[in-house]
Amino acid sequence: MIDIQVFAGLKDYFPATFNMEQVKSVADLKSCLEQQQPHSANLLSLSRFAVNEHFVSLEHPLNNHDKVAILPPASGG
Amino acid sequence: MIDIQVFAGLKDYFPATFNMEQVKSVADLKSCLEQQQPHSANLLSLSRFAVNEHFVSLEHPLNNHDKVAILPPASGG
Amino acid sequence: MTKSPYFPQPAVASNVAITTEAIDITTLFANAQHATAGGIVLFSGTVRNHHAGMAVAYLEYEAFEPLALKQMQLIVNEACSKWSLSHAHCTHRIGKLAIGDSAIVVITAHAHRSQAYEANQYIMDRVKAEVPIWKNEFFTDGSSAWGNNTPPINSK
Amino acid sequence: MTKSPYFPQPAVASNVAITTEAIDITTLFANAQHATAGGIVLFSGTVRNHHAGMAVAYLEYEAFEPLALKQMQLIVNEACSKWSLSHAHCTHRIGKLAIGDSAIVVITAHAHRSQAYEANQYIMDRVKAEVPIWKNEFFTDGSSAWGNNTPPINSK
Repeated sequence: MIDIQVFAGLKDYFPATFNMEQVKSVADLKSCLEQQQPHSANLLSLSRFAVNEHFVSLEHPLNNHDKVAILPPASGG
Repeated sequence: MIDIQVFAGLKDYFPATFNMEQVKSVADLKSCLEQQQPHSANLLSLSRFAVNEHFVSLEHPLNNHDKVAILPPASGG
Repeated sequence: MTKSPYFPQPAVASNVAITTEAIDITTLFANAQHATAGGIVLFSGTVRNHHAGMAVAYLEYEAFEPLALKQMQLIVNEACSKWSLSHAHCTHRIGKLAIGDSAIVVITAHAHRSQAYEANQYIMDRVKAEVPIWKNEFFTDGSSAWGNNTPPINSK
Repeated sequence: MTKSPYFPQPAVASNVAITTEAIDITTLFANAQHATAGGIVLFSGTVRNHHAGMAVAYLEYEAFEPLALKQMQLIVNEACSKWSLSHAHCTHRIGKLAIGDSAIVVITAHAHRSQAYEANQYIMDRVKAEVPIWKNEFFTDGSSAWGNNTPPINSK
Protein backbone atom coordinates (compact mmCIF):
# COMPACT_ATOMS: atom_id res chain seq x y z
CA MET A 1 0.00 0.00 0.00
CA ILE A 2 1.22 3.48 -0.99
CA ASP A 3 0.43 6.59 1.12
CA ILE A 4 -0.33 9.64 -0.97
CA GLN A 5 -0.52 13.26 0.12
CA VAL A 6 -1.59 16.06 -2.22
CA PHE A 7 -1.33 19.80 -1.69
CA ALA A 8 -2.87 23.12 -2.65
CA GLY A 9 -5.04 23.04 -5.78
CA LEU A 10 -4.83 19.24 -6.06
CA LYS A 11 -7.08 19.06 -3.02
CA ASP A 12 -9.85 20.30 -5.30
CA TYR A 13 -9.71 16.86 -6.96
CA PHE A 14 -8.41 14.43 -4.34
CA PRO A 15 -8.51 14.01 -0.57
CA ALA A 16 -5.52 15.58 1.16
CA THR A 17 -4.30 12.09 2.08
CA PHE A 18 -5.33 8.71 0.77
CA ASN A 19 -3.75 5.43 -0.21
CA MET A 20 -3.60 3.18 -3.23
CA GLU A 21 -2.62 -0.38 -4.00
CA GLN A 22 -0.95 -1.86 -7.05
CA VAL A 23 0.81 1.17 -8.43
CA LYS A 24 4.26 0.25 -9.65
CA SER A 25 5.80 3.64 -10.36
CA VAL A 26 5.20 7.36 -10.07
CA ALA A 27 4.13 7.42 -13.73
CA ASP A 28 1.67 4.63 -12.98
CA LEU A 29 0.26 6.58 -10.02
CA LYS A 30 -0.03 9.73 -12.12
CA SER A 31 -2.05 8.04 -14.87
CA CYS A 32 -4.35 6.34 -12.32
CA LEU A 33 -5.11 9.74 -10.82
CA GLU A 34 -5.68 11.33 -14.24
CA GLN A 35 -8.20 8.59 -15.03
CA GLN A 36 -10.00 9.16 -11.73
CA GLN A 37 -10.14 12.94 -12.21
CA PRO A 38 -9.57 13.94 -15.86
CA HIS A 39 -9.73 17.68 -14.97
CA SER A 40 -6.71 17.24 -12.70
CA ALA A 41 -4.49 16.23 -15.65
CA ASN A 42 -3.16 19.72 -16.31
CA LEU A 43 -2.24 20.44 -12.70
CA LEU A 44 -0.77 16.93 -12.29
CA SER A 45 1.40 17.48 -15.34
CA LEU A 46 2.77 20.68 -13.75
CA SER A 47 3.37 19.00 -10.37
CA ARG A 48 6.49 17.47 -8.91
CA PHE A 49 6.53 14.17 -7.09
CA ALA A 50 8.41 13.34 -3.92
CA VAL A 51 8.86 9.87 -2.46
CA ASN A 52 9.84 9.64 1.20
CA GLU A 53 10.72 13.33 1.15
CA HIS A 54 12.98 13.28 -1.91
CA PHE A 55 12.06 14.68 -5.31
CA VAL A 56 11.86 11.87 -7.86
CA SER A 57 11.27 11.48 -11.59
CA LEU A 58 8.25 9.78 -13.13
CA GLU A 59 10.26 6.59 -13.68
CA HIS A 60 10.78 6.16 -9.95
CA PRO A 61 9.44 2.74 -8.82
CA LEU A 62 7.04 2.60 -5.89
CA ASN A 63 7.29 0.05 -3.12
CA ASN A 64 4.95 -0.94 -0.35
CA HIS A 65 4.82 1.70 2.45
CA ASP A 66 6.30 4.43 0.27
CA LYS A 67 5.00 7.91 1.05
CA VAL A 68 4.31 9.96 -2.06
CA ALA A 69 3.78 13.72 -1.97
CA ILE A 70 2.36 15.45 -5.07
CA LEU A 71 3.45 19.06 -5.21
CA PRO A 72 1.80 21.62 -7.52
CA PRO A 73 3.91 24.57 -8.71
CA ALA A 74 5.13 26.53 -5.71
CA SER A 75 3.44 29.83 -4.89
CA GLY A 76 5.16 30.84 -1.68
CA GLY A 77 7.03 34.04 -0.99
CA MET B 1 33.90 89.02 3.92
CA ILE B 2 33.25 85.44 2.85
CA ASP B 3 32.70 82.63 5.41
CA ILE B 4 34.31 79.39 4.42
CA GLN B 5 33.74 75.93 5.86
CA VAL B 6 35.76 72.88 4.78
CA PHE B 7 35.09 69.24 5.52
CA ALA B 8 36.75 65.86 5.91
CA GLY B 9 40.26 65.63 4.40
CA LEU B 10 40.37 69.35 3.60
CA LYS B 11 40.70 69.95 7.34
CA ASP B 12 44.22 68.52 7.02
CA TYR B 13 45.10 71.74 5.13
CA PHE B 14 42.73 74.41 6.37
CA PRO B 15 40.86 75.29 9.55
CA ALA B 16 37.34 73.87 9.62
CA THR B 17 35.97 77.42 9.36
CA PHE B 18 37.69 80.64 8.40
CA ASN B 19 37.00 83.72 6.36
CA MET B 20 38.53 85.58 3.46
CA GLU B 21 38.24 88.99 1.85
CA GLN B 22 38.51 90.04 -1.76
CA VAL B 23 37.60 86.81 -3.48
CA LYS B 24 35.35 87.50 -6.45
CA SER B 25 34.27 83.98 -7.43
CA VAL B 26 34.47 80.35 -6.43
CA ALA B 27 37.29 79.89 -8.95
CA ASP B 28 39.10 82.80 -7.36
CA LEU B 29 38.68 81.27 -3.89
CA LYS B 30 39.91 77.91 -5.12
CA SER B 31 43.11 79.30 -6.58
CA CYS B 32 43.79 81.35 -3.43
CA LEU B 33 43.52 78.18 -1.36
CA GLU B 34 45.74 76.22 -3.76
CA GLN B 35 48.40 78.90 -3.43
CA GLN B 36 48.18 78.80 0.38
CA GLN B 37 48.40 74.99 0.50
CA PRO B 38 49.79 73.53 -2.76
CA HIS B 39 49.30 69.93 -1.50
CA SER B 40 45.56 70.56 -1.23
CA ALA B 41 45.25 71.13 -5.00
CA ASN B 42 44.34 67.56 -5.84
CA LEU B 43 41.63 67.27 -3.20
CA LEU B 44 40.32 70.76 -4.04
CA SER B 45 40.05 69.79 -7.69
CA LEU B 46 37.90 66.78 -6.68
CA SER B 47 35.70 68.84 -4.36
CA ARG B 48 32.33 70.45 -4.95
CA PHE B 49 31.49 73.96 -3.81
CA ALA B 50 28.25 75.10 -2.22
CA VAL B 51 27.27 78.70 -1.63
CA ASN B 52 24.52 79.37 0.90
CA GLU B 53 23.63 75.64 0.83
CA HIS B 54 23.33 75.29 -2.93
CA PHE B 55 25.81 73.49 -5.16
CA VAL B 56 27.44 75.98 -7.53
CA SER B 57 29.91 75.93 -10.41
CA LEU B 58 33.38 77.51 -10.33
CA GLU B 59 32.09 80.55 -12.23
CA HIS B 60 29.72 81.42 -9.40
CA PRO B 61 30.43 85.00 -8.15
CA LEU B 62 30.93 85.56 -4.44
CA ASN B 63 29.37 88.44 -2.54
CA ASN B 64 29.95 89.80 0.91
CA HIS B 65 28.48 87.52 3.65
CA ASP B 66 28.25 84.50 1.35
CA LYS B 67 28.79 81.19 3.11
CA VAL B 68 30.92 78.79 1.10
CA ALA B 69 31.16 75.07 1.89
CA ILE B 70 33.91 73.04 0.23
CA LEU B 71 32.91 69.39 -0.03
CA PRO B 72 35.42 66.64 -0.84
CA PRO B 73 34.13 63.50 -2.60
CA ALA B 74 31.42 61.88 -0.48
CA SER B 75 32.31 58.76 1.49
CA GLY B 76 29.13 58.11 3.42
CA GLY B 77 27.06 54.93 3.38
CA MET C 1 36.32 33.81 6.41
CA THR C 2 36.97 34.75 10.01
CA LYS C 3 34.30 35.78 12.48
CA SER C 4 34.68 38.10 15.41
CA PRO C 5 34.32 36.15 18.66
CA TYR C 6 31.90 38.84 19.81
CA PHE C 7 29.38 37.95 17.12
CA PRO C 8 29.04 34.16 17.16
CA GLN C 9 27.67 32.74 13.92
CA PRO C 10 24.34 30.97 14.27
CA ALA C 11 24.35 27.26 13.55
CA VAL C 12 23.65 26.40 9.92
CA ALA C 13 20.41 24.67 10.94
CA SER C 14 18.94 28.00 12.07
CA ASN C 15 19.44 29.61 8.64
CA VAL C 16 16.01 28.53 7.46
CA ALA C 17 12.69 28.27 9.24
CA ILE C 18 9.00 27.71 8.66
CA THR C 19 6.76 29.21 11.31
CA THR C 20 3.09 29.88 12.02
CA GLU C 21 4.03 32.87 14.19
CA ALA C 22 4.69 36.47 13.10
CA ILE C 23 8.24 36.76 11.73
CA ASP C 24 10.48 38.57 14.21
CA ILE C 25 12.37 40.87 11.86
CA THR C 26 14.23 42.65 14.66
CA THR C 27 15.85 39.45 15.95
CA LEU C 28 16.60 38.12 12.46
CA PHE C 29 18.28 41.39 11.54
CA ALA C 30 20.33 41.44 14.74
CA ASN C 31 21.54 37.90 13.98
CA ALA C 32 22.81 39.12 10.61
CA GLN C 33 24.67 42.09 12.01
CA HIS C 34 28.05 40.35 12.18
CA ALA C 35 31.21 42.31 12.59
CA THR C 36 32.45 41.35 9.14
CA ALA C 37 29.33 42.36 7.25
CA GLY C 38 29.52 45.62 5.30
CA GLY C 39 26.04 45.37 3.83
CA ILE C 40 22.93 43.61 5.03
CA VAL C 41 19.91 43.25 2.74
CA LEU C 42 16.60 42.25 4.30
CA PHE C 43 13.69 41.44 2.01
CA SER C 44 10.20 41.06 3.35
CA GLY C 45 7.37 39.81 1.18
CA THR C 46 4.13 41.10 2.64
CA VAL C 47 0.54 40.15 2.01
CA ARG C 48 -0.98 42.57 -0.48
CA ASN C 49 -4.52 43.90 -0.28
CA HIS C 50 -5.17 43.24 -3.95
CA HIS C 51 -4.37 40.61 -6.58
CA ALA C 52 -5.33 40.69 -10.25
CA GLY C 53 -7.78 43.45 -9.51
CA MET C 54 -9.54 41.61 -6.67
CA ALA C 55 -9.53 42.72 -3.02
CA VAL C 56 -7.77 40.17 -0.78
CA ALA C 57 -9.27 39.58 2.68
CA TYR C 58 -6.53 37.26 3.99
CA LEU C 59 -4.20 34.47 2.87
CA GLU C 60 -3.40 30.98 3.97
CA TYR C 61 -0.06 29.39 3.19
CA GLU C 62 0.51 25.67 3.38
CA ALA C 63 3.81 23.82 3.10
CA PHE C 64 5.10 20.31 2.67
CA GLU C 65 7.36 21.11 5.55
CA PRO C 66 10.10 18.46 5.48
CA LEU C 67 10.90 19.01 1.80
CA ALA C 68 10.31 22.77 2.00
CA LEU C 69 12.91 23.11 4.78
CA LYS C 70 15.37 20.89 2.92
CA GLN C 71 15.00 22.90 -0.28
CA MET C 72 15.25 26.24 1.52
CA GLN C 73 18.44 25.06 3.22
CA LEU C 74 19.87 23.91 -0.11
CA ILE C 75 19.13 27.27 -1.75
CA VAL C 76 20.56 29.27 1.17
CA ASN C 77 23.68 27.08 1.25
CA GLU C 78 24.20 27.51 -2.49
CA ALA C 79 23.85 31.29 -2.19
CA CYS C 80 26.32 31.32 0.71
CA SER C 81 29.00 29.53 -1.26
CA LYS C 82 28.27 31.28 -4.58
CA TRP C 83 28.75 34.76 -3.03
CA SER C 84 30.79 33.92 0.12
CA LEU C 85 28.08 35.51 2.21
CA SER C 86 28.88 36.22 5.84
CA HIS C 87 25.26 35.42 6.69
CA ALA C 88 22.08 34.26 5.00
CA HIS C 89 18.67 33.44 6.38
CA CYS C 90 15.21 32.58 5.09
CA THR C 91 12.02 32.29 7.13
CA HIS C 92 8.64 31.51 5.58
CA ARG C 93 5.47 31.93 7.56
CA ILE C 94 2.53 29.57 6.96
CA GLY C 95 -1.08 29.39 8.16
CA LYS C 96 -3.47 32.33 8.09
CA LEU C 97 -1.92 35.75 7.34
CA ALA C 98 -3.55 39.17 7.35
CA ILE C 99 -2.94 42.08 4.96
CA GLY C 100 0.45 43.64 5.72
CA ASP C 101 1.89 40.54 7.44
CA SER C 102 5.32 39.34 6.36
CA ALA C 103 5.01 35.99 4.60
CA ILE C 104 8.73 35.62 3.91
CA VAL C 105 11.92 37.26 5.07
CA VAL C 106 15.26 36.74 3.36
CA ILE C 107 18.44 38.25 4.80
CA THR C 108 21.86 38.31 3.18
CA ALA C 109 25.05 39.89 4.45
CA HIS C 110 28.28 40.51 2.56
CA ALA C 111 31.29 42.78 2.87
CA HIS C 112 30.10 44.51 -0.34
CA ARG C 113 26.54 45.60 -0.90
CA SER C 114 26.06 44.56 -4.52
CA GLN C 115 26.68 40.93 -3.60
CA ALA C 116 24.23 41.17 -0.70
CA TYR C 117 21.50 42.51 -3.04
CA GLU C 118 22.24 39.96 -5.74
CA ALA C 119 22.30 36.96 -3.39
CA ASN C 120 19.08 38.13 -1.76
CA GLN C 121 17.24 38.24 -5.09
CA TYR C 122 18.69 34.85 -6.02
CA ILE C 123 17.35 33.27 -2.84
CA MET C 124 13.92 34.90 -3.30
CA ASP C 125 13.64 33.82 -6.94
CA ARG C 126 14.57 30.24 -6.16
CA VAL C 127 12.42 29.96 -3.02
CA LYS C 128 9.37 31.16 -4.94
CA ALA C 129 10.00 28.70 -7.77
CA GLU C 130 11.28 25.63 -5.93
CA VAL C 131 10.10 25.42 -2.35
CA PRO C 132 6.85 23.44 -1.86
CA ILE C 133 4.82 26.18 -0.21
CA TRP C 134 1.51 27.41 -1.59
CA LYS C 135 -0.67 30.40 -0.99
CA ASN C 136 -4.45 30.37 -0.98
CA GLU C 137 -5.88 33.85 -1.45
CA PHE C 138 -9.27 34.54 0.09
CA PHE C 139 -11.00 37.47 -1.56
CA THR C 140 -13.48 39.85 0.00
CA ASP C 141 -16.21 38.49 -2.33
CA GLY C 142 -15.93 35.08 -0.62
CA SER C 143 -14.03 33.35 -3.42
CA SER C 144 -10.53 31.92 -3.09
CA ALA C 145 -7.73 30.83 -5.39
CA TRP C 146 -4.52 28.84 -5.00
CA GLY C 147 -1.52 30.73 -6.35
CA ASN C 148 -0.01 29.52 -9.65
CA ASN C 149 -2.94 27.24 -10.40
CA THR C 150 -4.96 26.91 -13.56
CA PRO C 151 -7.37 29.74 -12.76
CA PRO C 152 -10.73 28.57 -14.18
CA ILE C 153 -10.91 25.30 -12.26
CA ASN C 154 -9.60 26.82 -9.12
CA SER C 155 -12.08 29.55 -8.30
CA LYS C 156 -14.75 27.79 -6.36
CA MET D 1 -1.85 55.13 -5.41
CA THR D 2 -4.29 54.58 -2.57
CA LYS D 3 -3.26 53.94 1.01
CA SER D 4 -5.15 51.92 3.56
CA PRO D 5 -6.46 54.21 6.30
CA TYR D 6 -5.03 51.68 8.79
CA PHE D 7 -1.46 52.40 7.66
CA PRO D 8 -1.05 56.18 7.50
CA GLN D 9 1.82 57.30 5.30
CA PRO D 10 4.51 59.29 7.09
CA ALA D 11 4.98 62.87 5.96
CA VAL D 12 7.47 63.32 3.11
CA ALA D 13 9.78 65.26 5.41
CA SER D 14 10.36 62.14 7.51
CA ASN D 15 11.59 60.12 4.52
CA VAL D 16 15.19 61.16 5.17
CA ALA D 17 17.09 61.74 8.37
CA ILE D 18 20.56 62.34 9.75
CA THR D 19 21.02 61.24 13.33
CA THR D 20 23.74 60.76 15.94
CA GLU D 21 21.69 58.01 17.61
CA ALA D 22 21.58 54.30 16.78
CA ILE D 23 19.26 53.74 13.79
CA ASP D 24 15.99 52.16 14.92
CA ILE D 25 15.51 49.55 12.22
CA THR D 26 12.42 48.06 13.80
CA THR D 27 10.48 51.32 13.68
CA LEU D 28 11.71 52.21 10.19
CA PHE D 29 10.64 48.79 8.92
CA ALA D 30 7.22 49.07 10.56
CA ASN D 31 6.71 52.45 8.85
CA ALA D 32 7.35 50.79 5.48
CA GLN D 33 4.92 47.95 6.04
CA HIS D 34 2.03 49.57 4.22
CA ALA D 35 -0.93 47.56 3.13
CA THR D 36 -0.17 48.09 -0.53
CA ALA D 37 3.46 46.96 -0.41
CA GLY D 38 4.21 43.50 -1.76
CA GLY D 39 7.95 43.68 -1.20
CA ILE D 40 10.03 45.68 1.23
CA VAL D 41 13.81 45.85 0.84
CA LEU D 42 15.83 47.15 3.77
CA PHE D 43 19.54 47.77 3.27
CA SER D 44 21.83 48.41 6.19
CA GLY D 45 25.42 49.49 5.70
CA THR D 46 27.35 48.47 8.79
CA VAL D 47 30.78 49.45 10.02
CA ARG D 48 33.28 46.81 9.00
CA ASN D 49 36.14 45.62 11.17
CA HIS D 50 38.66 45.87 8.35
CA HIS D 51 39.46 48.12 5.42
CA ALA D 52 42.22 47.66 2.84
CA GLY D 53 43.78 45.05 5.10
CA MET D 54 43.85 47.28 8.19
CA ALA D 55 41.89 46.61 11.39
CA VAL D 56 39.31 49.33 12.05
CA ALA D 57 38.79 50.40 15.69
CA TYR D 58 35.87 52.77 15.07
CA LEU D 59 34.57 55.33 12.59
CA GLU D 60 33.44 58.88 12.69
CA TYR D 61 31.07 60.28 10.10
CA GLU D 62 30.63 63.98 9.52
CA ALA D 63 28.04 65.69 7.33
CA PHE D 64 27.31 69.08 5.89
CA GLU D 65 23.83 68.56 7.23
CA PRO D 66 21.64 71.10 5.41
CA LEU D 67 22.86 70.11 1.96
CA ALA D 68 23.11 66.41 2.88
CA LEU D 69 19.44 66.31 3.89
CA LYS D 70 18.42 68.24 0.78
CA GLN D 71 20.32 65.87 -1.49
CA MET D 72 19.02 62.75 0.30
CA GLN D 73 15.47 64.03 -0.09
CA LEU D 74 16.04 64.75 -3.79
CA ILE D 75 17.40 61.23 -4.38
CA VAL D 76 14.58 59.55 -2.45
CA ASN D 77 11.96 61.64 -4.26
CA GLU D 78 13.45 60.77 -7.65
CA ALA D 79 13.46 57.05 -6.76
CA CYS D 80 9.83 57.29 -5.60
CA SER D 81 8.66 58.75 -8.88
CA LYS D 82 10.95 56.63 -11.10
CA TRP D 83 9.59 53.35 -9.65
CA SER D 84 6.25 54.50 -8.17
CA LEU D 85 7.39 53.24 -4.78
CA SER D 86 4.79 52.92 -2.08
CA HIS D 87 7.46 53.93 0.46
CA ALA D 88 11.09 55.00 0.57
CA HIS D 89 13.30 56.07 3.42
CA CYS D 90 16.95 56.88 4.06
CA THR D 91 18.61 57.52 7.41
CA HIS D 92 22.33 58.20 7.78
CA ARG D 93 23.99 58.11 11.17
CA ILE D 94 26.89 60.48 11.92
CA GLY D 95 29.32 60.90 14.81
CA LYS D 96 31.28 58.03 16.35
CA LEU D 97 30.24 54.53 15.31
CA ALA D 98 31.50 51.18 16.57
CA ILE D 99 32.11 48.00 14.57
CA GLY D 100 28.79 46.44 13.62
CA ASP D 101 26.76 49.66 13.95
CA SER D 102 24.47 50.63 11.09
CA ALA D 103 25.77 53.76 9.38
CA ILE D 104 22.98 53.93 6.82
CA VAL D 105 19.59 52.34 6.31
CA VAL D 106 17.67 52.56 3.04
CA ILE D 107 14.16 51.12 2.77
CA THR D 108 12.09 50.76 -0.39
CA ALA D 109 8.65 49.22 -0.80
CA HIS D 110 6.87 48.29 -4.00
CA ALA D 111 4.08 45.96 -5.07
CA HIS D 112 6.69 43.92 -6.95
CA ARG D 113 9.98 42.89 -5.43
CA SER D 114 12.33 43.51 -8.35
CA GLN D 115 11.45 47.21 -8.33
CA ALA D 116 12.01 47.38 -4.57
CA TYR D 117 15.51 45.86 -4.97
CA GLU D 118 16.37 48.06 -7.93
CA ALA D 119 15.21 51.31 -6.32
CA ASN D 120 17.06 50.45 -3.11
CA GLN D 121 20.37 50.00 -4.96
CA TYR D 122 19.73 53.21 -6.89
CA ILE D 123 19.27 55.20 -3.68
CA MET D 124 22.37 53.63 -2.08
CA ASP D 125 24.55 54.28 -5.14
CA ARG D 126 23.48 57.90 -5.37
CA VAL D 127 23.68 58.61 -1.63
CA LYS D 128 27.24 57.27 -1.50
CA ALA D 129 28.27 59.37 -4.50
CA GLU D 130 26.35 62.60 -4.00
CA VAL D 131 25.48 63.26 -0.38
CA PRO D 132 28.06 65.39 1.50
CA ILE D 133 28.82 62.90 4.27
CA TRP D 134 32.32 61.62 4.99
CA LYS D 135 33.75 58.81 7.03
CA ASN D 136 36.96 58.95 8.99
CA GLU D 137 38.27 55.48 9.77
CA PHE D 138 40.33 55.08 12.92
CA PHE D 139 42.57 52.02 12.79
CA THR D 140 43.77 49.90 15.68
CA ASP D 141 47.36 51.06 15.01
CA GLY D 142 46.33 54.64 15.90
CA SER D 143 46.28 55.99 12.34
CA SER D 144 43.18 57.33 10.62
CA ALA D 145 42.05 58.06 7.07
CA TRP D 146 39.20 59.97 5.49
CA GLY D 147 37.28 57.84 3.00
CA ASN D 148 37.79 58.58 -0.71
CA ASN D 149 40.77 60.82 -0.04
CA THR D 150 44.17 60.80 -1.63
CA PRO D 151 45.66 58.15 0.66
CA PRO D 152 49.33 59.21 1.11
CA ILE D 153 48.67 62.70 2.45
CA ASN D 154 45.83 61.59 4.57
CA SER D 155 47.37 59.02 6.92
CA LYS D 156 48.70 61.09 9.75
